[in-house]
Amino acid sequence: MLRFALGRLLQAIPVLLVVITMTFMLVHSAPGGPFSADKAVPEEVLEALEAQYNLDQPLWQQYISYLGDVLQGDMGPSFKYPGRSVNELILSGLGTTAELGMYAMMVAIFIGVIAGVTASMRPNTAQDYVPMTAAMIGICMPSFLLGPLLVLIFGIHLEWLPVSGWNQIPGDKILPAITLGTGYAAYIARLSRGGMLEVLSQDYIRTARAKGLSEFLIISKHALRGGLIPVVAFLGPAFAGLLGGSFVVETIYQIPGLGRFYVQAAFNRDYTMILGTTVFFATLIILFNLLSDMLAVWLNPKLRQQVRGE
Amino acid sequence: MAALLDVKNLKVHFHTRNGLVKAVDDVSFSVNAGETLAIVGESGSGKSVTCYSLLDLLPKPPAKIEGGTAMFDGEDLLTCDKDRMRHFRGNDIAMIFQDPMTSLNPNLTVGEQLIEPLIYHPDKARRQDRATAKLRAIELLNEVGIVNSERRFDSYPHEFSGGMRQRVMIAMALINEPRLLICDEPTTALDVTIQAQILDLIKQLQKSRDVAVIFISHDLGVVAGIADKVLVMCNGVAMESGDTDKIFYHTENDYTRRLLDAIPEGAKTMANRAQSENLVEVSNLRTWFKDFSGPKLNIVKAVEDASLTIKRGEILGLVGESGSGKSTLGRSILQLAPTTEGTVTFDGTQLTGMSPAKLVPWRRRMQMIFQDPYASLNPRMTVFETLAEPLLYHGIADKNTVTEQVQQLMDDVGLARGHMRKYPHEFSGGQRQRIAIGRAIATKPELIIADEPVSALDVTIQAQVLDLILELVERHNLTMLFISHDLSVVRYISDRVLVMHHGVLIEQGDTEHLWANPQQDYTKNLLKAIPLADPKSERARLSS
Amino acid sequence: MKLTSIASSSTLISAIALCLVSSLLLSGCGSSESNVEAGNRTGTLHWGNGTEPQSLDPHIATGVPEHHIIKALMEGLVHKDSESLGPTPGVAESWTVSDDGTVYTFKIRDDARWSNGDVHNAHDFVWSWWRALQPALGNLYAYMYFPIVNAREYYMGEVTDFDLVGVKALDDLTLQVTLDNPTPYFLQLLDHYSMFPVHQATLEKFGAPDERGTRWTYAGNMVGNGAFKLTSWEINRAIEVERNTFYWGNDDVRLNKIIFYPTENTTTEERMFRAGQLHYTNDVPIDKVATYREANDPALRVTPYLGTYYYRVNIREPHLQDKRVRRALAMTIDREKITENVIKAGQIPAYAMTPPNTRGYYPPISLSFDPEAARQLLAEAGYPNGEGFPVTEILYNTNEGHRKVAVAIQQMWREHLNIEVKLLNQEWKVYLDSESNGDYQISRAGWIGDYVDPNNFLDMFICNGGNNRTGWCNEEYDRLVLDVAPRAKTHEERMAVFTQAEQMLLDDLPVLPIYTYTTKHLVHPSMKNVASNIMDQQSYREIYLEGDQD
Amino acid sequence: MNSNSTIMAAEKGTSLWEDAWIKLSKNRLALVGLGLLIFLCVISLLTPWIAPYGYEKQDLLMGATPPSAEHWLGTDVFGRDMLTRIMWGGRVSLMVGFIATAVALAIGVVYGAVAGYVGGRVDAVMMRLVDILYALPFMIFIILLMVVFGRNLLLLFFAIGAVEWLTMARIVRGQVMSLRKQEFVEAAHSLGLSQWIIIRRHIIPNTLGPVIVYTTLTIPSVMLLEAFLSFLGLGIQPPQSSWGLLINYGVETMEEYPWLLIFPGIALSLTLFALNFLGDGLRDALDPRTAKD
Repeated sequence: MLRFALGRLLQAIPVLLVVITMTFMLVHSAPGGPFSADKAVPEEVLEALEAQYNLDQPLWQQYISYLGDVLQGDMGPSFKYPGRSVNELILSGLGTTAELGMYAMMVAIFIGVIAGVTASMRPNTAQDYVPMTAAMIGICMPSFLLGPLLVLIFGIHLEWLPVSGWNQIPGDKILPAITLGTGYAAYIARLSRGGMLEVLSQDYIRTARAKGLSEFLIISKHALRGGLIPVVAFLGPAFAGLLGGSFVVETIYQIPGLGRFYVQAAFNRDYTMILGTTVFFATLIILFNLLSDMLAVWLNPKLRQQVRGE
Repeated sequence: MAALLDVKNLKVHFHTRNGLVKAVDDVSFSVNAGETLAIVGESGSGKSVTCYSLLDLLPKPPAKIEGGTAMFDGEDLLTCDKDRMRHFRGNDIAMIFQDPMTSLNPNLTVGEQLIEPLIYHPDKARRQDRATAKLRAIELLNEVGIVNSERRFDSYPHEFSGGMRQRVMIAMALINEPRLLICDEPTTALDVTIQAQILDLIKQLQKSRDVAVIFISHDLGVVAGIADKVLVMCNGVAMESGDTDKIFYHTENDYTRRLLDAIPEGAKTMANRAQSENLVEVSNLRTWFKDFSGPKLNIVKAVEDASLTIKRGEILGLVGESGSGKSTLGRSILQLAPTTEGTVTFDGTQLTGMSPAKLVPWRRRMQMIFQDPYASLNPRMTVFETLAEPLLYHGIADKNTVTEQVQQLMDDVGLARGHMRKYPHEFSGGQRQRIAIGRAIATKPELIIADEPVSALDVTIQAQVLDLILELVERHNLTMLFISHDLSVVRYISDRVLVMHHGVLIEQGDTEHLWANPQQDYTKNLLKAIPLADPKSERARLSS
Repeated sequence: MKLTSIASSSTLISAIALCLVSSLLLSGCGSSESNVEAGNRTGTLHWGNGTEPQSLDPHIATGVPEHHIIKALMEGLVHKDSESLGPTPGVAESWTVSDDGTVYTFKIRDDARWSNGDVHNAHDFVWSWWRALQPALGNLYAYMYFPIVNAREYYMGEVTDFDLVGVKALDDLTLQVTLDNPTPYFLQLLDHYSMFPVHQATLEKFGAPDERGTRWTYAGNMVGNGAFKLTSWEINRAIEVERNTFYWGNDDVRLNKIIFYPTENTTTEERMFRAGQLHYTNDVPIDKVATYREANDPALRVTPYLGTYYYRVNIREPHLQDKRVRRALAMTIDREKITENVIKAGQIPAYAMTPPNTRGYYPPISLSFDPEAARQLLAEAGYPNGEGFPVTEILYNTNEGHRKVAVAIQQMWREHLNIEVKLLNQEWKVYLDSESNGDYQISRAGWIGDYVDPNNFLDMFICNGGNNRTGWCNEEYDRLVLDVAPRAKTHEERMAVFTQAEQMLLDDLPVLPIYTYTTKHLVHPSMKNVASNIMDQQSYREIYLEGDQD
Repeated sequence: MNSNSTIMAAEKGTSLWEDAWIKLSKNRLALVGLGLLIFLCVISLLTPWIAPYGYEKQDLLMGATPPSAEHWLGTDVFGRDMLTRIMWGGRVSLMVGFIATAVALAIGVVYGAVAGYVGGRVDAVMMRLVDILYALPFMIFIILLMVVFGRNLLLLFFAIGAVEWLTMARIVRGQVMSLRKQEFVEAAHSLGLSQWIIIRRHIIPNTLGPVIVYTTLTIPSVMLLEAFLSFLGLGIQPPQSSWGLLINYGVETMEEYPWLLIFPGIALSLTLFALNFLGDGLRDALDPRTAKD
């Protein structure tokens, strides 16, 4: 297992390097600098500022020195927030976003798996079509629409839940989690349905029946294990994507998360911040893909033993 | 006395989108305790459906039981409700399935699966705690002949060989001391030697426990030894039933007769057409696989140091049990599997180490027929497309002539021209295999490697396909490497035989010569294990 | 397959069902007491503050959100009266102005203290202003100091000795400031955060005085002289300030605490207000304003703002060089329709650059909505009935309001002048880039006054002024604004000069004024003493909360 | 199995696609979906002639009026007829949806198929490349595109295709990896067919199922993505509009003027359902194993 993981991590290094390089070139060639404002900025001020952030050096020098810093784990100072380092900012948002992502995932898995399994138990009946159609809608329901809807229903009219913020548990966690989770719930529903149908057609399910086990046991003990493997494979990328895509939700609900930084940085041309967040998310994507692969291995006893045997 | 199970006028219909299929039509039979009933028939004869319907294991819809009764110990299985049925399942009536590879849950330890009937027993009273259940299970594992069962209890199915898994299945079936044991083709997926052992086991257990057994098989040879009574089915209808000797020795029914005749027996009838010239020379061939499937790479030594020659015009049989590496050897010769060491020479030219591009003209001259006619045909290509592809690609035919040539091929392999535009799934297994054969001979090859071409087919079909192959070899003057685990088939078709064991060629010789006096013990066992459609000798063999 | 029909019909149901299921899961965990209720109990003001502030360093900060917070944490020599905007005592308890209006002498109050208890005196100002003028600091508001003798020169490096700059501490409690010219609005400038004093010891503790963004502004580090002190700063979450007990006017301050929320999404902000999470919103979504008006909800406060929304015309574009064309364009913008029917947020149609009544200044009226005359002009310019008039592009940065105005004007020009107009929206920074590169034809712009004086609006358009960006240049205009006006003896004389200058601007129309901004806030009834003035300045010293409302 | 149509097919010598059509024409829901799509497309094509009003015709005094006799779907804040706006919006959205998805489809399928079939190092490299593209900051990328190439619809398609194909590639790759091991592929190999032919004739056709399903899900999300790009300045400009934009504006005012959200929403959902039914239908139709009934 270790070797497997290490191998993948080694592969990640060139990937990250390319990501950094390309992003670096992208941001520096994007129009509008970090300090441009609607009030004219006097030449001398601009020079002073650029000198402060070594923007006056030739690009390749900036690139080299940036790489150097990154290797030492320092992503540099933010241009937009003087005195704040990118590391600091990312850290400040990371916890929140991770938390949000976790809740969203929980919602997604909970609803998704239940819907998918229910559907798979009676394929091509109403019990199948209803949740699956809902799933279809969920997939295409943009969160910028779902979010406000939920807020208006549960926040303003029913006054059950706070409309924004990130202070209480579970109060203001619920709506964001649902808003962010729904799309993924829908995907998971489709995946788990497919997986379950596959497994339920297997001989060993018939064996289980012949043994006189109850339907519940058959589903929960014999089928789920294999039926959810596609879901597991999906989880990794999904979680990474979910963290990256949390921007809309974070804005709707005023959540101090990473997604906002990611997007704002782009709008502000906060070079170091863009690079920082990008690198960070790239790492996440790679890590989570690796994790879900390892999980998939773990779920398969055959592969697991090879791992043990190592 | 009343029979343990008494089935009368059973009718099962399938209401599919393609209309109604009468899977079982008015079938009656009965079994007494301690008695073995064999239900014999080819695929689609409804033999399995009959038994599944007893335990309500059929998918409904499309299946629907239209009529009949199945009195088990005075209760009708067909009408009882779900809970009652769960009491019968795995408790009074247990079942063993055909493919032990897929019939065990790969995600649970065999132990866990073994004790389930005990710890989740439908009536709470008879439930057992894990500990006692485990003891019982281990005891049974020993009984079905699994060594150091305590340790094996916690292993996963993939750690067992096919035969071992089937033993586990049997143990699982017997764990609640059922009174009726239904075996659905329990040995079909197994090698001959294993098959013999399993048959043995079942027979013993039945004796010791005095259970009733329903033994489903497509192979009369298999049941000859163990059945007291035989029921022959065809297309859902009972053809003939009666006690074994009567069926085997004095059958009145033509269908039964055909089944018996279809069993390949005796030596090859056709003359050996082998010429002196070697078409293929393989020397010290070694094929190893890197297995990436796991996170840890492990090397599979499929073929070890194989040397052989195939003479032009001969049919060379290659026998061996599953996993012996015989298929890999075949593929290696065709350069379909990457060879690790050694050389393969075809018609004087060395193929090993040739670039794929260079190989193309050679591929035309050597073709392959695969075991599974279902998997080896592209489901999205019609017969026409499948057959036309090689013709056009190798420039054997052009746009104008292709249709006619395809029809030629179809005639050759005995397919109706009208079916040219059908898709594989619309054909039966036998017809599919004919298509596959057609594709193989399309390029007018000199060498054909047939990898278990008939082992997925019913006996009668098998016989037809074998004859077809012989005929084609004759007509097109083909050279063939015929790979099979079924010795009777190999004997029936090949001039010379190679025996492969654990990736090594252990013995070879002219077929009849080898049959007469095999050198290796392994070969001897193989030959001994071949089931014969002769109850008397079979009984003798099993009891020995 | 047949059953799918059921599915499609039951789609909505199931969707709703999902909502309900989830709602059931989470019902009952609504928050008991709203922010506002709690705030009214504890004297805590919940304030929607737009975006996350970039910096709280008064010499670095630039935006309005920063302004709101810094005003709570610091103060200058003087304050503005929240109604009349006239100067009132700040750190200086009194001041005198020399007869020629160039020398100001401030008397620092002796009970002035920093929030850590340190004595606060005239030397603090001298040092702070020295710091504010360090080029390396990159202070965008350095020009606020330029009326002071040699300030500009020092900033530009032409003068290196700060003693030559016109700011002296005569003694601990007396500060003397000397100006080049009598600058009537100078006292106002002192209330701008860029001229606030900073605590020398603290700054030096955390880095060099001219080092940008040291950590001295962090919660726990920062030392100010305002009515409140910074107690917590959670990025993108909230900034909390609490009563500063060392503040000289502490007894009059009635709020105990203010929490500033970064609410960059106005829609969300409005919902927060409705859910009782805010006392005061930074803004109101334009689509919502109308609704509140119709309901004439007292919570909505709309006040004219010292700012003008206008279009820049790129004089460098051949077909826009002709001022008749520009006039025609200006005359076919139906400003009433735009303010009444499109944005509906009480904006006032603007026919000049400077908003009316800017310290008693009323701009000349020479512009009107007159399609007839406009077509006439366009014809004279060689485009009878718009024929041959090149396709013209309106550039604006992505924003709902800008979009609406642009769409409306596009339509008006097509209708009245029969000319082809394209819209082009760009992401903010790209837009800034194109605009300052003169890479546009007509572009949306806005200007918010830094201080209440026509000068602040008119000196934008001097030749090559940084904020001019239209390519328009008129020496005479420059002379009036830069030389004549400052030397004017009386207020009237000065205003006359500005009127003359603005008339020139309106004759040439390098810019097309559209409307005067309004500030839009939602104010909770329990919030008292909320000022409404054209600077949108609130005095936290006066605001208080009254519980048991609604 | 139902022999008639099969035999008929046999005599006529139908191809996979002709069969597909025969089967599709028997699938009521799919036909409904197809009909609906065709209807929408026809409407958008004819819009310039049949639209009740000009799509930019403003009547500021009639701003934001609810549905009425003369304005069936009400008017927006500029008093422009919503029905007209939606019809014109459909032109853009449908075009973007279909073309951009087609681009993504083309790239994704080929890329994924090659990666999955060749496997080994090539596969690893190709997939890492996908990872990289996933990681790049999309917004900056778009802004750059816009600046470098200026604005035009082609660019929009390119931009959207550039992101959407990644997932498509992954899905196809997964499929192909499993197909590659199938015997019929090995058979094709043993016939000496070239890699490319095997991929084209034997691999890709067998990945159709999941690809179609994913495509039907992609098109709507592409339509929404277009709105986002238009906000960034790429894509279309007012007074032109698209369903995505209309929905975005609608969300802003969903309390004040709900009809500004509902009707564009309905238009999009209709398309979504139509696509989904058609998609499922096609998937079944293109799979010979499902009977032609």
